[in-house]
Amino acid sequence: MSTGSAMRTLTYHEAVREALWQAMEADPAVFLMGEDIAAYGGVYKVTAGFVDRFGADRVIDTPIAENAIIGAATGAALVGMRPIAEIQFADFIACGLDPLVNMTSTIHYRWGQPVPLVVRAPAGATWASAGPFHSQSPEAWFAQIPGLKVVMPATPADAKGLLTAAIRDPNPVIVLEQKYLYRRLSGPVPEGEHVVPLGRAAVARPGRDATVVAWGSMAFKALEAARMLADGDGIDVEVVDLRTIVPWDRDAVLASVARTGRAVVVYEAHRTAGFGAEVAATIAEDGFADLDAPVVRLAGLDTPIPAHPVLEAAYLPDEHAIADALRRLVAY
Amino acid sequence: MSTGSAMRTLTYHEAVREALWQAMEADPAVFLMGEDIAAYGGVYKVTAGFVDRFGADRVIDTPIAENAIIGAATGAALVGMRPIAEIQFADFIACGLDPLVNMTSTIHYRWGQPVPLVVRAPAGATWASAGPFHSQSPEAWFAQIPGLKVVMPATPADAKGLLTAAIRDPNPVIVLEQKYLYRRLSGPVPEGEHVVPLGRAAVARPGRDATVVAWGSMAFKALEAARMLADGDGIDVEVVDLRTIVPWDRDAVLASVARTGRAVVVYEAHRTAGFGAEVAATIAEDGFADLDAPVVRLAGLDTPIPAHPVLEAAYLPDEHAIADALRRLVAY
Amino acid sequence: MPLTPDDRRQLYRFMCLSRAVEDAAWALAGQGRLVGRLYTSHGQEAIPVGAAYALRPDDVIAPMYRDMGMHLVRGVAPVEVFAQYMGKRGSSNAGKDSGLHIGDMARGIVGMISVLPDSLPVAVGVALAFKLRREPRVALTSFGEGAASTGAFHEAVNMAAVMKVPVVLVCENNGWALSTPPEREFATAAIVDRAPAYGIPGVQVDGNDVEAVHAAVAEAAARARAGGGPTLIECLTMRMRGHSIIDPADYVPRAQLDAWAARDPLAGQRERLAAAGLWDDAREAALQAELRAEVDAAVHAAEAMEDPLPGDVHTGVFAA
Amino acid sequence: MPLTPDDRRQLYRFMCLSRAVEDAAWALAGQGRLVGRLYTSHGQEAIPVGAAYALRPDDVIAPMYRDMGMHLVRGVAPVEVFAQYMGKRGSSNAGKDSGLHIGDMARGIVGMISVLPDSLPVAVGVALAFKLRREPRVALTSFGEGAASTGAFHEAVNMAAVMKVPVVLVCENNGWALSTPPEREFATAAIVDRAPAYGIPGVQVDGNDVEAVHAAVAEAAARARAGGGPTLIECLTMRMRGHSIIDPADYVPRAQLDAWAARDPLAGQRERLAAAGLWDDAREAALQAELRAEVDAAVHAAEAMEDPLPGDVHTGVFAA
Ligand SMILES: Cc1ncc(C[n+]2csc(CCOP(=O)(O)OP(=O)(O)O)c2C)c(N)n1
Ligand SMILES: Cc1ncc(C[n+]2csc(CCOP(=O)(O)OP(=O)(O)O)c2C)c(N)n1
Ligand SMILES: [Mg+2]
Ligand SMILES: [Mg+2]
Repeated sequence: MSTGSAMRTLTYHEAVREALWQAMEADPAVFLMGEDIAAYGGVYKVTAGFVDRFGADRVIDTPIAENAIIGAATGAALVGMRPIAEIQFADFIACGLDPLVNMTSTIHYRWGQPVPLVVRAPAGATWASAGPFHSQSPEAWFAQIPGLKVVMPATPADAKGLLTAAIRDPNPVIVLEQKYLYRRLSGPVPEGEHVVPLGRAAVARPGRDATVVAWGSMAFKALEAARMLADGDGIDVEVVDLRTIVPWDRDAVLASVARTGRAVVVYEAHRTAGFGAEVAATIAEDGFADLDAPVVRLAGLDTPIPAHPVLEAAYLPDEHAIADALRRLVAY
Repeated sequence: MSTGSAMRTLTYHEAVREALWQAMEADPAVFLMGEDIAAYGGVYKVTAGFVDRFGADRVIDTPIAENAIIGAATGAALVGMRPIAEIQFADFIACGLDPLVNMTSTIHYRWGQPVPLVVRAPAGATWASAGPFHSQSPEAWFAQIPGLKVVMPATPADAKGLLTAAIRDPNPVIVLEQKYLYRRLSGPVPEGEHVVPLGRAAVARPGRDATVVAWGSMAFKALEAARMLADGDGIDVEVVDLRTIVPWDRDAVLASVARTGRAVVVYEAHRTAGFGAEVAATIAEDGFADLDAPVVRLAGLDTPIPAHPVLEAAYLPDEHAIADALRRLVAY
Repeated sequence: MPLTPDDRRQLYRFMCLSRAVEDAAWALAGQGRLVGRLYTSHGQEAIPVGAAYALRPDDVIAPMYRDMGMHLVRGVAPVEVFAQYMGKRGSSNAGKDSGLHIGDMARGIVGMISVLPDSLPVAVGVALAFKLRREPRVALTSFGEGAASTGAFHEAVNMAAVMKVPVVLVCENNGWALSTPPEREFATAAIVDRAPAYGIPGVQVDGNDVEAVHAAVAEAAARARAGGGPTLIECLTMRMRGHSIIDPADYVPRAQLDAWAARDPLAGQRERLAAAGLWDDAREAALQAELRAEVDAAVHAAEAMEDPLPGDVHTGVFAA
Repeated sequence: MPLTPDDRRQLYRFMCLSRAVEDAAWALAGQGRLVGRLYTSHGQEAIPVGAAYALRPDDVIAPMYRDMGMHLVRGVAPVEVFAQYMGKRGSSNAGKDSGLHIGDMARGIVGMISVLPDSLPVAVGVALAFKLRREPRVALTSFGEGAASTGAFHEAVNMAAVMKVPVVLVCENNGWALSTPPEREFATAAIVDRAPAYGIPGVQVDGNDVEAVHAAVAEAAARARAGGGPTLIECLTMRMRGHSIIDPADYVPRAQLDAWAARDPLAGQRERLAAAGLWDDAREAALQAELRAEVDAAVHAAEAMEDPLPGDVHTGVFAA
């Protein structure tokens, strides 16, 4: 899936930029729209410099109007463009939810017209006091709506490869970029074209004793937990990074659980009715015979995401909490 | 919880009306706002006649503006009113989702102020071609957001009792009335004050062989399935009607599964990431030792809700599908 | 380009076709032979017909649920309409959606949804694409006066104005939003009063005069095509039936209906054509006979079409 | 009621207190001693101070994130502000939220959220309650010119106009919405051009003139109290710092900053008071010393307060 694949080390943030840049270079139908994305380069500077290269017609600052951003991007997609709409923070998708879930997601089912639209949004908590309105992980909302694809890359290579796949997909794809990882995580990324197919999980670390299913920032935390357990406890954990939330890779998850017999599902969204409930329920139904222990969920609390670092830390699962859950599970 | 409790048979629709009427009579702080609710009486005529009795100041027709309806109702609740906002169809809540999930739901957590607000919306499919935009069951969205309570009554008595409890609750409560049941279902309803506490499931039918957990229209269908199985198959099914989605009655569900060892979770929303995933995942985690078989989910499909009766029937679980799932489960 | 005599007769013909199709649909709905709810344009036919007729074939429309006439002008045949209304397998929505939610980008038709007015921002995006690609095409969208209370209206119109995209915004002010009169939807005299608030031209026309609607849209489309950005056109009309087939509309004062009945857009255009010597009783009789035959045949052809199969429910959620 | 000399000095004092508190907060934020991001009203102080000062104690405010002065006028003490900014356990948000999201209905303050402009519809609802109960109270809400592009703005202002509720709508047009200038937010000259579109009075004032702001709000509040419904007040000002503390605001032209620096609202009011013989250097020195002491003490007192405990995260999701 990669050509000209000389590897360099890039940050997650650089990898997102590279995917966007290459897509803009390759396809004149691709354009960007969003708040403060041109001269300002976006609040996370993902599109810094783009307007100088591609011009104000392809890097469009919009008014503060999430509903119209998503609605208009949908319209442009209907007539041959490949819009990439940025929502400044995933939390503000609530303001444009109606067009996404009622209009955009249903068009192909209702009248057969593809809608090649990407909605990018920085998502997730930051371990840095972003508070209740700049920390949310709304993937479960979208997973409940047929017709939308959802990806949550957890590595620089996937940030590039999944975004590239999203841009080429004929369907609306929501890319929840992990702002926690933007500048914190570096890794090898192929230089040329790099496409990670939607819908395939990655075994981020193979292991025998238990499976952790995670995505986004929690895949990163799960790997840390797995390293701690390997070093300190002699527990060999397999980490399955879901990568794509819709459509999700049931087969890979069930295959891993069949190998290990034990599963922890970790996500940073609120526990109740989070996407981890879907994963856990599926394992419990279709992997029942393989299970040596209950499927455990570890997630954000059922509270707004608090601002103060003491409270935010109490809200979020971290590597220690994941390791503890795994220790308990392996001892079950 | 009921006083002056002479019982009459009422339709679900009449029971909702009675709860609203009695609340309006009892408390001058209660008022209604929504689209076409005054002279027109609402699209389902739930508030027909209210404006004549209570006046245009307490039965307020609004512009078509779901965001402002929910935002304004929240403001009125902050200064001592007890607003009941009607959203014409639950599907259109998407247009007012932002204030609900970001503003209304977080106020008490953030600064300790109660928000006694009820949002009523006719929800669910109708087995009558209401189509993709008049059939949705969005409970999972709200369950994912801390700070909102959600009820989905499945009987006339609960329609009255849960709505009354919702109106008296100091928190925002979303009442998803089952439009399928409005005029289809009759049952005994106490005449006087009748409060069904939020957060308590009902064992709608006791049974030994398996548990069905359901809510809303599916509790109704599950009872039909249970009767079929009792009559035709000699299978004795326990039906747990969840009644309240947030906070939901984990204890009642787990207790039932502990008795039967088998569980089917039935809901009409889209299967993936529906609230049934939460119920199933919880049973699988906390009831693991009690389970003699996998927890099975039966739900609406992961497609928009289609209009044509042939397709709508294919989308929705019905009593036959529920009975089949139970037969398979009991044979596991 | 002024209207030719042929154009003027065409406008009349399309309105008559719209009326005939909707009368037939109303009867079918009353007999339970349609899927979903029926909303019609009775009394408002001049707006969709006049508006769509002012466009070029490669322009795009994003109509509202009463715009039968727009579809007919764009070449949607009556049999397609009935097939759609009956939820037939071979219809635009294949039974998955219903009503006038026909979508077909080959004919430049954006398929609407029920949520108001969600085609509006989509039309703005279509127009944005035309502008970015420097194509001389316009998008046209329509919506009721009630729908103009929504946030989606404001965001989309404002964005269109700021970006100066080639979109024509047609408000069909028919006096009612379901049971809600304009004075409970907005506190101004008219929707067109909002145009200055967005910095765009606004014009109010008699929505029951098909040539006036045509002229206003033609002018707005020409301006849009020339880079002049959006125009808000408010068409004053009256909803002559209930909101949908199940609404008896008791709340509408008799006098309001009577006053507007005297201003029927079909009769108005027929009289105007006759006064200009372009129409007579013979033509009228021939047209009505022709339409009756066309509609009857369409209904029969649609009814003969296959219903969806249960397995169809699974197909098409995603494009491959 | 014209302003007394005391009132006029109070207006000046509140602006100076606002500036002192925000200067201190800016320094603390730079040192990493605050929780979350800091947004300030530098250069805009006249608006929140003048607006809030025109209200009665039982009126309700639903301010925006720059409205330090409104809080101070309503009686929020600097120590409360710093405690809130530090996320202390005893602060309004108890560390669960941050910034100026202070809420306290006892003092008539609706606690805002980050999503723009979600206090606006809430303020309309507060005003609706006042109207329904026939109480002579008003609600006042404020928002940036960028926030006026949102659907929430439109729905709420329109609903307020239709229902004629006693709400005062204060737009703080400070030239920038983060990096976006007004001409990319709207295609008119001013936000006040929208008032006629809603059928409500609109007035534009010099947002750097605290007495002008006060007068405009007092008039609007009086009208609202008398049953005259909402007023849209656009206050022209300039954001003199970055959008938040992390924004260097390179995109702002130097000349724009210079021009507005010459029109500092604090200096303007000081000179006006001096010209009227109501202020002199001695009073100025005393005031500045007093404010320095008050702010220093407040910072120290806030820092001495307890931080939240991890277990606090669980409390308060629902009211009991
Ligand atoms: C967002 C939203 N809210 C409510 C409805 C329900 N609804 C459907 S049509 C209608 C009235 C629309 O009135 P108007 O826009 O004037 O159009 P008209 O029916 O008069 O042509 C309402 C309230 C809806 N479809 N979408
Ligand atoms: C709905 C929504 N979209 C985007 C944002 C991100 N955002 C925060 S402040 C801001 C600019 C606001 O500008 P304006 O309303 O003019 O207020 P100012 O900051 O200039 O006082 C933006 C885009 C938000 N908070 N809410
Ligand atoms: Mg109308
Ligand atoms: Mg601004």
